[in-house]
Amino acid sequence: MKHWMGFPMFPEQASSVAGRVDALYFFLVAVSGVFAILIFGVITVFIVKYRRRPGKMAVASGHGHMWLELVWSVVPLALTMVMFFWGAKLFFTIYTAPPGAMDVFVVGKQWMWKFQHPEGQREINELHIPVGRPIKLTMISEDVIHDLFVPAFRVKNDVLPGRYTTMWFQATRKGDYRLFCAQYCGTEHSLMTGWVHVMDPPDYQNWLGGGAEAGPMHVIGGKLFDQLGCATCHKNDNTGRGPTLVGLFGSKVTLKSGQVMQADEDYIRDCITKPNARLLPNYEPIMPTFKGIISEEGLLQLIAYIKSLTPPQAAKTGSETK
Amino acid sequence: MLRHQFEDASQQRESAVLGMWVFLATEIMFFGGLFAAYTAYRYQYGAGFAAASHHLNMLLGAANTAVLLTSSLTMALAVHAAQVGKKPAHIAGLLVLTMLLGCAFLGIKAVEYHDKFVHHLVPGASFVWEGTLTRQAEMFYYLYFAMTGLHAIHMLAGVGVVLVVAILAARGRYTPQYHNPLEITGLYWHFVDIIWVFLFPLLYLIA
Amino acid sequence: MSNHILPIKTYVAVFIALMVLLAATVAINRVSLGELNIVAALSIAVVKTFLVVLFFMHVRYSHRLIWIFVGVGFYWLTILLALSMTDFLSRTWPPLGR
Amino acid sequence: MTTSEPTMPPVHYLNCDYSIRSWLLTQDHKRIALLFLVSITVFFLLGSTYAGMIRTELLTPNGNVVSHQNYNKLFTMHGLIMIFFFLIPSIPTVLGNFLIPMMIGARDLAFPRLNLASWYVYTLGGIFTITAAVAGGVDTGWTFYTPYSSIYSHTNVTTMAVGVFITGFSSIFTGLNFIVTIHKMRAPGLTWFRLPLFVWAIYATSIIMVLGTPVIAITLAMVGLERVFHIGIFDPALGGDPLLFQHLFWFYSHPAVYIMILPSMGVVSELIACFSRNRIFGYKIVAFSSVAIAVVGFLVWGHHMFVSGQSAYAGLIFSFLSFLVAIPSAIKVFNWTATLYKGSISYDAPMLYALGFIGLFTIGGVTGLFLATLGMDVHVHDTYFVVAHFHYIMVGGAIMGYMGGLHFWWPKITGRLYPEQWARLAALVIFLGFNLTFFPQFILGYLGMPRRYHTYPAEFQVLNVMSSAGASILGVGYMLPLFYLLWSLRRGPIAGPNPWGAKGLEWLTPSPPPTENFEQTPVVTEEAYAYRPEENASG
Repeated sequence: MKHWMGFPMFPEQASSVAGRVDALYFFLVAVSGVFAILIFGVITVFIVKYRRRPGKMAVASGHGHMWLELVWSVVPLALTMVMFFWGAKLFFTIYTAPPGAMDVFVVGKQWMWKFQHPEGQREINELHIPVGRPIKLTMISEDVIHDLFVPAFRVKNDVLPGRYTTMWFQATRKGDYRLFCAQYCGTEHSLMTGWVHVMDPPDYQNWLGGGAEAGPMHVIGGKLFDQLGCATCHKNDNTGRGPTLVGLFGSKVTLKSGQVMQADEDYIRDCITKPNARLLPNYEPIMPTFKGIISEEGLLQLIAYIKSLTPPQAAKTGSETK
Repeated sequence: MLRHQFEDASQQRESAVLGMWVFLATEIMFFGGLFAAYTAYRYQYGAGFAAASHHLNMLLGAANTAVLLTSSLTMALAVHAAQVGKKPAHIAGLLVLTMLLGCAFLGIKAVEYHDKFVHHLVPGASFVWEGTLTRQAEMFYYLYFAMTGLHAIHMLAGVGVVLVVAILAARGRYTPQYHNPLEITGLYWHFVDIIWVFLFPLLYLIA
Repeated sequence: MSNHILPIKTYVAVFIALMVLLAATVAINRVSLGELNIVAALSIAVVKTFLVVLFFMHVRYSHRLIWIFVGVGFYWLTILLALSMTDFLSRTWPPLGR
Repeated sequence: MTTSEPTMPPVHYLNCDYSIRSWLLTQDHKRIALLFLVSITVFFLLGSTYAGMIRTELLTPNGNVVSHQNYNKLFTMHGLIMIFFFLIPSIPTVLGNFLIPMMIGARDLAFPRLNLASWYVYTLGGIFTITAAVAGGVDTGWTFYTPYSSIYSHTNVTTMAVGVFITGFSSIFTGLNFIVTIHKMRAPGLTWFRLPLFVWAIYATSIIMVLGTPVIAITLAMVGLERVFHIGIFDPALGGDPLLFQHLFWFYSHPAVYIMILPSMGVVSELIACFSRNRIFGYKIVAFSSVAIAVVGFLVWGHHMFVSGQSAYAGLIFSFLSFLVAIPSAIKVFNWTATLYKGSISYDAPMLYALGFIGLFTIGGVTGLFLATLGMDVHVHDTYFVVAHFHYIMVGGAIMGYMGGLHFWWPKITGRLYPEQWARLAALVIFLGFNLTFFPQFILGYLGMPRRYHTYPAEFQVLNVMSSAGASILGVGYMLPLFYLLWSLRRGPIAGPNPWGAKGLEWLTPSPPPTENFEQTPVVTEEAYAYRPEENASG
């Protein structure tokens, strides 16, 4: 935390966007400051200079002045447009994860954060990540709306029940940084906090090495897939009663209704929890819903498994999860 | 009849009419919340909405539309009768007719509600849906009951107000010079009619 | 905002038009036009609304101020619908910035 | 200011009838204004008590004064009461009710019975709210976000929602009444561009009340249904979308901010004009900007949802529109400043409040730009930065305007002057206390302290202690007027019809005014703020 005259003023800059957010902040502070000082200054001068004195009447006309009013409408408008474009551009960056980002899966519940790494490690209220690598969080809530917020990274996003939201960041400095729940979520909202531990990549590899006896996420997901009997219909060679899931992730799917959808995490989640809303041509609506049967973490594992099912010829492009 | 705050009768009449129109703008937004919900879910759950809509009785819906439009005519004629100075019994008669048509509408609505209740199409624990897309169908029925229910509450209020106005009309209160309560009641009645004109295609006619 | 009196035959004519439009709504619904069904149904509803508002509610003969408030009501409804739909419509669009 | 010793009129609206019945069944807009004044003051004191407890708790990071649940109830009740039962009704129902008919030369509002009904409806909603508070309070935050409010909270959400729902109709009735009154009841010669700017501001506010409030009403009704019957449209478990709730909620609740601030802007226009003896610079632009704020204010609600999971495309649109609403506000500030130019400025207490308003509103306004800027908002959203921003608008803006207006028209309302020196002192104490309370919260927010936190990391303590210290000063500042205004009711010097030498029809009639306001309906022949008629003749 940076201090000024003993007061903390700024959180640490520990992500690739932190400096850019701060730069925008300084710009906004500067513009605001100039305007505020200008107005306060002018008011002070006026109220002193034109204070009421006996025998002295005011002389100005109060009917307005076209030019003046035009100037002080157009100048602020122009400045706000600069703010808009600058802010929007930065928002694109903060909003869109770069390709090849490392996945971490997040489940929020009252009142804790559960993190899952593709390699299988799970942690609660602590998140270990390597420095210098883009990390993409895929997040969902088990109950109410939460919000994952890391001030040092200048990023936050709501975590919704029923639908995935994502956010990404790239830590630039080793260290331990606070993470908060920023969306009010009930009694112990203020205890739904934790730490992000940013580590050197080798340390991170070591950390990954210790633990995860159940294996990587997609392996756990594969076991779940077998346990739930998914494989009886979804066969790898497309001979089952349900469509094959090999190569599904990331492809475009044409539904019975003619709608074309991108098979992303949300799509797969919806197919599992409300299968009848995503009917395919040539397949009967026979899949039961698994809503309430699989936990949010289990769903993420299944998705990791389905993501790992790449057709042989596409294997060279590989997925980051391996 | 002129209240102390007004200068003359025309100021009073214009204020009453403007006041009613402002109130109707409020009413539009009151229903607007539900229309917004409907639009959002119709977009997302088109298939489920279509399937659920088929279980509504389109003939009853159309009949109800006809009943309401007719009641609007009788209401407009009642206002007209007051404007041209018809006998109190004439005005009151048209208002009673309007009221009876309103009751007919509510009666048909009650039959429909009863039918949905019997077929377990009321959202909640007892909702039973034969077929896929249960959640979407339930959402449709939630909106169906919320929108038509809110509309029915407005109809009930309207019937009550028309009854009062009819009694006053029968006592000869309304003249070509003064019939503000009758006029603004008419505006309200037509407005409730218009809401139904939109509810009918939105709920009953999803292809 | 004059107290304009319409002849009874205007009311009857409007009523007949409304009934014809109702029949048209039901008839068009029998034909499958895909997306156009809803467009047609709502267009007819809008026409009906115009008839009721202009004649039954006397707005055609009312002061400009009444016109404004009628417009304001429907305009605000449009704001609510249109701007909230910007979210629902564009959620599935590809991510920004790429 | 007046040459001969002023005297009280023998019969006025206060002493014409002393019975309880004459108050509870009154249709006099001035008496109804006083009924509202008493009611909202009660709620203000209640809301302030909650605020005091919040700031006490936040003195230490560990949350050792009240439990988690109780803290959550404190900030929820503080927000709900202050917003729905104090800020939204404050200026419209008290000063608006009292002044609008007098400013336009009318004997009363267009619908006096509806006006009285508005107070009863408000009181009924208030009873529900107090019931909810006594029964244990509500812990959802004033925003009622689903699915927390509709499913998970175990507090009195339904009772509270009913209270807010009912009170909404009070707003609608009042707004409707003002719109019709301003359109139809103006005195002869009083054209739109001769109206005081306060009337314009109240008109714009009424538009928002009439068109926004029904949406929150129906939305809260649906939350109540979802909570009671477990059927609904916001719960994802039922196939609903919690973001739909947020859209509907903010469709009203963002414009609601303008319900709070626009009337204050109107008051400030009156004060600046009177105490600098000048016509408001660019009168027409200031008048239109009120209406512009009311209209454009309805197009920007999505900026509360930039990180909510709302589509980024919608975020872009809402961000752009949000910047547009900043322009009319900025223009108002510039025009007020320019009004001072070559004026004849006196430093009476209402003027001090008005100047304080401009300063604090400016800071609140420019920090609003931070929140409208997409990339910036991601970091400061839901932090104390937001808390500081909206308190600068709602307390620094709305309440400063309300206090200024209350002092300015106090002589008109009661017929007596308040003690000027005490009033200046109070204005100064409030200004200083306010800044000490809320300025540190901007820094806290940028540091990343989330709002609605009962416990917080120790490194945030210094700034929190400063803020709490400021709150105690602010509390003293608000207590002072309560005492000296009550004192002035019996002991204050007799004011006379126009103690400020102000322009405007309300100053032509005795203080306190007679029940019918004017003996004869006034005829208006000049523009508003004709402090120097010789110039207006040439202008």
